[in-house]
Amino acid sequence: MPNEPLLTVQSLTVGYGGSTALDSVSISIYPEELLSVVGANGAGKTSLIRSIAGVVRPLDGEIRWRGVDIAGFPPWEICELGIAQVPEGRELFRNLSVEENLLIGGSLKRARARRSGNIQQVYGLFPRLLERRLQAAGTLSGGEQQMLAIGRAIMAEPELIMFDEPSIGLSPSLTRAMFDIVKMLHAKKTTILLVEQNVADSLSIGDRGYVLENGHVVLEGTGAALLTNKEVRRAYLGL
Amino acid sequence: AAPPPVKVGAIMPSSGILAFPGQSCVRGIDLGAKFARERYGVDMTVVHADTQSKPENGRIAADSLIQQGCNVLIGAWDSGATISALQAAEAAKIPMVVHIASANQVTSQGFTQVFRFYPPAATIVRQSLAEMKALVTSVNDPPKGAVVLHLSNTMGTSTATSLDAAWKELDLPVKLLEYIPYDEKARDLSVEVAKAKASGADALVSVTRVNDAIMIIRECIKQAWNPKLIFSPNGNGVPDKAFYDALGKYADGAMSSNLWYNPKGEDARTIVDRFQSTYANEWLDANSGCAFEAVQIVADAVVRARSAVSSEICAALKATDLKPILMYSGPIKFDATGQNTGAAVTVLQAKESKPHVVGPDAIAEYKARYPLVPFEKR
Amino acid sequence: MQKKRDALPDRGAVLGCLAAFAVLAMLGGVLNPYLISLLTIVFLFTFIGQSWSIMLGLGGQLSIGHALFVGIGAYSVAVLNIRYGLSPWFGLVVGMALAATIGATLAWLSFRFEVRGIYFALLTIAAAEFSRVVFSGWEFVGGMQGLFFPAQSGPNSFWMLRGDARFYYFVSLAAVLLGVSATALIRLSFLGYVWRAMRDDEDASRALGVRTFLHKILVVSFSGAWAAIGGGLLALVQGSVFPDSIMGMGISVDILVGPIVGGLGTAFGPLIGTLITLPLDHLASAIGNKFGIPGLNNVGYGLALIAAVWLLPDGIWPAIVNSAKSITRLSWFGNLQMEQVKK
Amino acid sequence: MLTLWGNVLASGILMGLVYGIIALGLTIIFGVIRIVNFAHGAMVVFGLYVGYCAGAWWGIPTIVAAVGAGALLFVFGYGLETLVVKRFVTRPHHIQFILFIGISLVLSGAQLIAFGPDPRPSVSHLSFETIAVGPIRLDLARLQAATVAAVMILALAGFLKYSTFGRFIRAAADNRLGGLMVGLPIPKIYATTFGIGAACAGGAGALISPLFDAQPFLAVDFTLLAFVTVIVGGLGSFVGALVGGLTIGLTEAFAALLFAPSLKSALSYGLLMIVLIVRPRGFFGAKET
Amino acid sequence: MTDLLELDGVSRRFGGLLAVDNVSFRLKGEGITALVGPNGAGKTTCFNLIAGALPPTQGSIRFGGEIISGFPAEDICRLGIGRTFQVVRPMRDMTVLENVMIGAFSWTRKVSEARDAAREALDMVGLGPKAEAGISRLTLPDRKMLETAKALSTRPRLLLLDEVMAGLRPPEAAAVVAVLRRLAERGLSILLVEHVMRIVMEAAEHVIVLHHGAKIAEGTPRYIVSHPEVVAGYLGEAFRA
Ligand SMILES: Nc1ncnc2c1ncn2[C@@H]1O[C@H](COP(=O)(O)OP(=O)(O)OP(=O)(O)O)[C@@H](O)[C@H]1O
Ligand SMILES: Nc1ncnc2c1ncn2[C@@H]1O[C@H](COP(=O)(O)OP(=O)(O)OP(=O)(O)O)[C@@H](O)[C@H]1O
Ligand SMILES: [Mg+2]
Ligand SMILES: [Mg+2]
Repeated sequence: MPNEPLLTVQSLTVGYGGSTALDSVSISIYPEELLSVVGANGAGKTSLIRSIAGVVRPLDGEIRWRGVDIAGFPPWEICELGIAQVPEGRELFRNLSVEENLLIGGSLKRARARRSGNIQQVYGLFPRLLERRLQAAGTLSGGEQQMLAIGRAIMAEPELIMFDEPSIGLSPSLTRAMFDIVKMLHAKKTTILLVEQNVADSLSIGDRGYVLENGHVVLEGTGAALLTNKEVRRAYLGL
Repeated sequence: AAPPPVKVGAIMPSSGILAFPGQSCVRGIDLGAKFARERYGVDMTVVHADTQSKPENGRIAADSLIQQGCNVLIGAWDSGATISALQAAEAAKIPMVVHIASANQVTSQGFTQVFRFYPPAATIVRQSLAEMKALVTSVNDPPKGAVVLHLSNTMGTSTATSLDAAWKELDLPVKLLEYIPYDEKARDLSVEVAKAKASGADALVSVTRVNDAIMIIRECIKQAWNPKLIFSPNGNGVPDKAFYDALGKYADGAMSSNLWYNPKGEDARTIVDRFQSTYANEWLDANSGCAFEAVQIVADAVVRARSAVSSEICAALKATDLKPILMYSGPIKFDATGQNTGAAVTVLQAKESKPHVVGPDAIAEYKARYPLVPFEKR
Repeated sequence: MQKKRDALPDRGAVLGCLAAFAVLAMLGGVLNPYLISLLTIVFLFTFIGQSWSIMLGLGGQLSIGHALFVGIGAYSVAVLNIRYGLSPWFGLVVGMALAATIGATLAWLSFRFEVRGIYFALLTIAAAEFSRVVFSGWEFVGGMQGLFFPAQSGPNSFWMLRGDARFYYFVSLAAVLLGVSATALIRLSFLGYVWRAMRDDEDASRALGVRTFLHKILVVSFSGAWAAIGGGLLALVQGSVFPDSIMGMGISVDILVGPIVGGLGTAFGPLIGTLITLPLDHLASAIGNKFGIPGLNNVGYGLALIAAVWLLPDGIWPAIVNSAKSITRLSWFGNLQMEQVKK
Repeated sequence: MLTLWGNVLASGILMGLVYGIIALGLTIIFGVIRIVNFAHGAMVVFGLYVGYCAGAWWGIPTIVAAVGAGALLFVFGYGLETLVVKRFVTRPHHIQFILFIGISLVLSGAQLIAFGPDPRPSVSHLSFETIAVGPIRLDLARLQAATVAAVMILALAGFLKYSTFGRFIRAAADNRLGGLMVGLPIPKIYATTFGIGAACAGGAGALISPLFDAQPFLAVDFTLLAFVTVIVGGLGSFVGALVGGLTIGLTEAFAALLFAPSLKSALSYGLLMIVLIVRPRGFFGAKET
Repeated sequence: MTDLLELDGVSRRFGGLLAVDNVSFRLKGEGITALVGPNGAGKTTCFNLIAGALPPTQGSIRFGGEIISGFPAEDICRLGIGRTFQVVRPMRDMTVLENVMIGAFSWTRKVSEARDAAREALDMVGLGPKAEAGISRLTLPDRKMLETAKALSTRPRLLLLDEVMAGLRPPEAAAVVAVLRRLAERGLSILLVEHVMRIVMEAAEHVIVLHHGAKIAEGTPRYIVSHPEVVAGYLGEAFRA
């Protein structure tokens, strides 16, 4: 494993009007690794991703990208750094066509030049989207919407993609397909932060993992280790 | 003995929707006060209050002026504010000279402190129609039919109703074809004018504010309608600067009847000149004129009363018998209800981007031009 | 430290409130006529503002056309009194009934067709403007020429609600006291709780058994009837009614400034707010006049409004309450975080 | 008789398009930022004064004046959004309402101070000319305004549909959070949108200066007019603005012809209420988000 | 005896998607039943249908023998069905106590009575100490308990709980389970949506499994964890062996 972390989160604290969602959480992601973060509803997973993306302003703590503290940067600047996300609930532009969604994803400076090429790549990856390129995103099925969300993220040629519960509302088969894509991106040397409730699957494909509970990191280790951890098995696999 | 110093409170809608007439009145008051000091040697100070064109502020304004020690009030242009101001005046027994306010109720509600210079709509209309009759009977090709295009607001409706009566009463030789009321907030009068044209009338009788007057003439031009006579009893437009700025040569020939200064009056000339020198790009119009006259009425009363005590000023006002200074009017007298019985209208006609008095003959600057020159021939 | 936040108003608070009104009543004896008639208008607008504030602050329904109800009240009093010589009290009752009915109908129509939020607000404007135009063309109620009360002469008559400036000062002061108590009592009754819940989250409160459809209609017609009383009094004080002034946008706007600046849905907010904004407006216009620059008042007043919503999101009263030492003792006057009115 | 009807129809349509362009700015801003700009009318009047100055002082043709007014108001709107409105985007409606009332008052007051209360008629030959199509006379000023209205609406629609920034604006309108997550510069987009909205108001104002005399305190009337139009058409929709305008224009025209002209506005408000109740989002209303 | 709740061929469609697909089941007068299934299986939608937040596109729902499908939410609540929201929805401007009082106002108009009932409900879920606090002070688990208290204060006969124990640590969860048990013994029937199998196993006597909106299995917890389709579709391979 390369020794220089790509992204380090130092004692990050996030709160919403009095209630704290994250309580001095520290996490580091190394280049080209697949890091999976698991936790129950309300554990703070989404808050973690959103504060890295700059959508939520942390109350306290550092977020270092290649050593630079980007905490408090506006989201669009963070996106330009190469941090993309596949958000919880997909957050597509429902009234815009599939293609327009992709175009917007690819209109960041860092990727605009190669936009048309990237669109073809995405279509290659998800032929379903090519079939529906002029259809309004809101009318896509849940699975297709998830594909579009992923495609939109890829359009930005990110170095780090953050997935927030991509398996929500997906049938097991689609879930599996989705995990395959994550693995594929990982194989292409994209760094990946995978947040899941689907603990078993996500830990099994993750290089390393963290367990969040009520805004704290309670466990950390390689995916395999966590999977065999008694605590995790009791708390999250009900065994 | 020199008359004692007197404090006059002026209540006007200087801001808000009525700011246009309101500020014009303020000018009349200020100039009137200057004039009165010289003419009557009255040491007169004026305090202004703004109603923001809201009725409920009439009373507040009046009370604040009374509070500041005003012995007599002048105001308030719109009937609503006037009535609510009169209640304060009534309570404090401070006389109030109403220079302008059209509603009859101003003098019919039993206020004891009210003295209204402005005549009720009915009077104005009757006199106006009399003038119109004189005109149409004196020409050889009088208009056959007339159409009435009038605002549906307070002023418009009251005028229109009395118009109907007076028309019959004076039985004008012109046939009254149709009434077309339109909303004060109307943004476009093309249909109204089209209707008027379609009625086949060749005389247009209108009751307007300046904006609508302009709109109507524009529409006549656009719809190539050339009535022989455009006459607006108790109407704005012809007397207003904006009318000429907007219409230029097309303004000429339009007529209206208004309370107006008497061009033949002995002081009129000097007063008008002083007004012009003080307010370079404003006109001395009916609003400022009536306001001016109101100040003179007050001054006259103060002199006769030899006192600044409101009750005595009030008594003096009741006994007023004043030869008008600026305005064309009979002797100014107030009846039991406080209504001026002397007031009289003049007929104005637009010529070379100015209004000119063309009637009554006694004070006419020239004989009224008739018929109207077709617009396209100008 | 927030003990018995929802407890009944403790004696201290009530006494403080009564003391405040006692002072205002005494002022009524000593103040000069100008301040009297200014404060009279302040009180009337406060009273009407309170009705509006209940509807939005508790019921969560935004109205930008309250002039509709004000006008209905004003016209009921004016018509019955001027045309038939009936005591204004009848007018007030009739006005309340009419306004309540109209409000209920309007609410029923909109809410059963799912007209919500800003759309409902716009509907209120439409309704108000519509009735203004109708009244303008309606001869029986005087049309554009309006209706005028006879001049007040002779002694004050409580029965005919006619009297001098001080008389109306006390009448409108009483109205405000009524309004404050009504607001406080509603806040403390189950209606207050239910309405606030409904405002915060309609579906959640339905899941808790709140008949929101019913309550929304209730709050609108209630507020309408309340505003109608204010309208009736305003007509009497003005001595005349014109559709443009009593039913125009002007009134709708003027009455809601006070409550918002003062503190929405609170018992004292509307009074504090109107006590500050309305005189401020007059001060501004006086200054404008002094310098002979009409229009200055609009600029000044406009800036004041912007500043108010910018700097005091919850209004002045909550700010006062918050800064006051014993939050809990005053809290029954009004919930402290009021700005979360549901969009 | 037929001529009369023809002319009424024509003037109804033209006036309708004029209403459309007056309302355009309001609908754009609401469509994207979900804010109802109650200062819209004041901005239109601002444009009217620009048109007046251009015509009366410098003799500049209305069209040019309209462009100038548009540019001016764009800057104003952009600044206003970034400095003030921005902070109120997520605030409740009534707070926004007060904010815009305040802004409107400031504008009207400034206009009163600057130009006085007298009506300021623009002196443009357009005010008097018509072109005759058979028996029908088309009012030149309105024809011009109407044409520009149509063009502007098409242009804007095109800009939003095909340009990249237009796509950004639609995206931001569609899903603000999603926009942030893919790195759209939301503040810039909002400010620009508000600027465009203001520009439309101002441009429209200048464009109609040959029809209406500029006067302060017309603001409320224009705001209300714009409301009626966009609500009938559907808040947030361009086509809606056009259709709403036409509906109102024709209703008023024929109301004036068939009933008492003074009932015009009663009818349009009645229409408005009916539309609001049975079809709250108007003919082409944008979905609530 | 007739069953308390009776779903009969109930379906709900959202545009193209059939969120609940011809589901039928019955609940007895008391006891705890668990409703499980993968994300998006239709559990919350099921709740919304029973509680009247959404009308079913097809099928009928009976409560205490009478049809309630299509009734508005408030009436159903007043008939005795209390529900919590998966995405917690507190009234943000009201204190915890005030929040709970609202539920009580469905059967009383006396403020004092409502207040007592509310305190009772709060004590029951262990929020008593925080009664006077503002909502913003609550953690997510607290908020979930608040939801439960609100539902309880309406004095329901049937309680619908949507993932109220999510985010609780095992001991906390155990405490809540104990509370639910007590309620069940008092003759309250509880329908529980829960992802954590351990909790389901120890809390519920009966389990219903949804998948793609359809009921794929129903029975005792033991039976369910051994049910092949459930293991494949929901529990995941980790459960093999
Ligand atoms: N916008 C918000 N306002 C207030 N509280 C919030 C907001 N967003 C999240 N929270 C709270 O912050 C805490 C963490 O939420 P978060 O969404 O980060 O958890 P999560 O692990 O993503 O949950 P889930 O698995 O449901 O997505 C929760 O208590 C949640 O209620
Ligand atoms: N209002 C709605 N409009 C459209 N689709 C909806 C709506 N509500 C739910 N759905 C869809 O219906 C399906 C079932 O949703 P539901 O919330 O019932 O799942 P669930 O079993 O509760 O999942 P979870 O375990 O994540 O809560 C999902 O695909 C969801 O996207
Ligand atoms: Mg999440
Ligand atoms: Mg669910």
